[in-house]
Amino acid sequence: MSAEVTLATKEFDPAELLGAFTHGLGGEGAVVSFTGHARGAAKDGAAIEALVLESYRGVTLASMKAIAADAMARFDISRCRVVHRTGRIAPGEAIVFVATASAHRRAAFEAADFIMDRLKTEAVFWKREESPDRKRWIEPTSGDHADAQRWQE
Amino acid sequence: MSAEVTLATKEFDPAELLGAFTHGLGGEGAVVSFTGHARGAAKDGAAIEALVLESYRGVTLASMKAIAADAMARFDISRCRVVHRTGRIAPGEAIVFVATASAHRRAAFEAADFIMDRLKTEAVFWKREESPDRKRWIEPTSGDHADAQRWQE
Amino acid sequence: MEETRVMLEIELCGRLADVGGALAQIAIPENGCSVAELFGLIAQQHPALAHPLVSGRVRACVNETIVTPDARVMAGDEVALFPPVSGG
Amino acid sequence: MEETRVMLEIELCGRLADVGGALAQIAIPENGCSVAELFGLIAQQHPALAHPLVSGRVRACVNETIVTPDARVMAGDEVALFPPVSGG
Repeated sequence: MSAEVTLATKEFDPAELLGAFTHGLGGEGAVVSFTGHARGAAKDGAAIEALVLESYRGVTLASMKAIAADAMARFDISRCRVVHRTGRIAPGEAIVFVATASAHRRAAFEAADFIMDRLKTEAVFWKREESPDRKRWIEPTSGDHADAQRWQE
Repeated sequence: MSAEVTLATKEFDPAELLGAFTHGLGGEGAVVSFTGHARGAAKDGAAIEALVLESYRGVTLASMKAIAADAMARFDISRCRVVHRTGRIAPGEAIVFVATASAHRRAAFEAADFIMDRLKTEAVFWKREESPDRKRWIEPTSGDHADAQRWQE
Repeated sequence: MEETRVMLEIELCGRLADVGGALAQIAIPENGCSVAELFGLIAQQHPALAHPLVSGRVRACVNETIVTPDARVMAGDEVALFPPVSGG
Repeated sequence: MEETRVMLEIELCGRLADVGGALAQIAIPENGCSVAELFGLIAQQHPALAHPLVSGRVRACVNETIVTPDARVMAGDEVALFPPVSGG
């Protein structure tokens, strides 16, 4: 039973993280991963030069760890891995990586899904899309809140 | 829009597959992967020497392709990758790998989940656990059927 | 007068091979028969396979297509019997 | 007689920094005040921040803990204002 959580200040490779996670398995049959990548275009189609994520001291990492611990307590998973970038992220680069392992595929899927919903709405980050002519702060959408709400039942 | 489906006769590396899938992205923000690994112990705790998967000529690959095509039609995903082993699989080795990419994380999660549920109940494989003193055929569980049933609505 | 029969080779997949071997030779009418009739002939000629065949869970695959019980099979067709499948 | 005031430095996170700069200096009572009172003082002393603060969506973080409006802050505390967060 282990959760490993990292706040990454540099680009990371999701494939490498999945490889390390898989290497550390102890016989679990099911592994789910999610990777979120920075987009090159805003919702209105405008080009994005970079996604900038701000974090706050120890509070950001603590918020990520709390979400991972909740997932471990709530779902029948034996391990999870959470990596989240902070700083300036170029289009295509990974922003977030989540992996979960379980004897049961449903638990692995649900836990990864849950962790992402919670990260979107509760992890202590502030993000903005930057293009040469504008900066736009991004807050969770109503869809993000609805997704997170699914786990309240 | 593309689905790539492979019936693998040798061990494959899920991390490498995720790397290749990620490399081929065209700006999608969300990537979900699922890997199923062969277990070293049966449900009753008995050691398993190997999981043996039988397939049948072109029908097995066709069944995998049909499932991937259904997922592409049903969910808002832009690509998916499905790799499934056939033959003799040692404990820990990957049996199946599924990856999906979408602009929306919910679609990526649901499509991967759907593909796995369908593979479990509809892909043309027959599998048995082998240990030194017994062979045991594995059929979908009632849980597997219930999981697949979720998508009928 | 008895109808002329021809031999059809049937591949038995998965657990069916444990019961009947990997291949079964079945005598069928020269002009072919339906899959439902074939199942009856298999049960007669290979009684060990009767039980799985009456379960309703075995499907026939003819020339690489899974078919319904009313599909026809002829000598020369590539026929296989599929017990319940399970991937992943 | 006016109560003695001390300066508290407040970090403004996310979009709040666009409005009020990365750091705001706020005069607070020498014996401290509640977070709710602090919000009122910020709105007085930095009117540009009044609007986001009355939205009810800004939280205070004191010494690396997100706190409720009744928590107390003193000079020397490490205080930050968090607008709605969004990871992933």
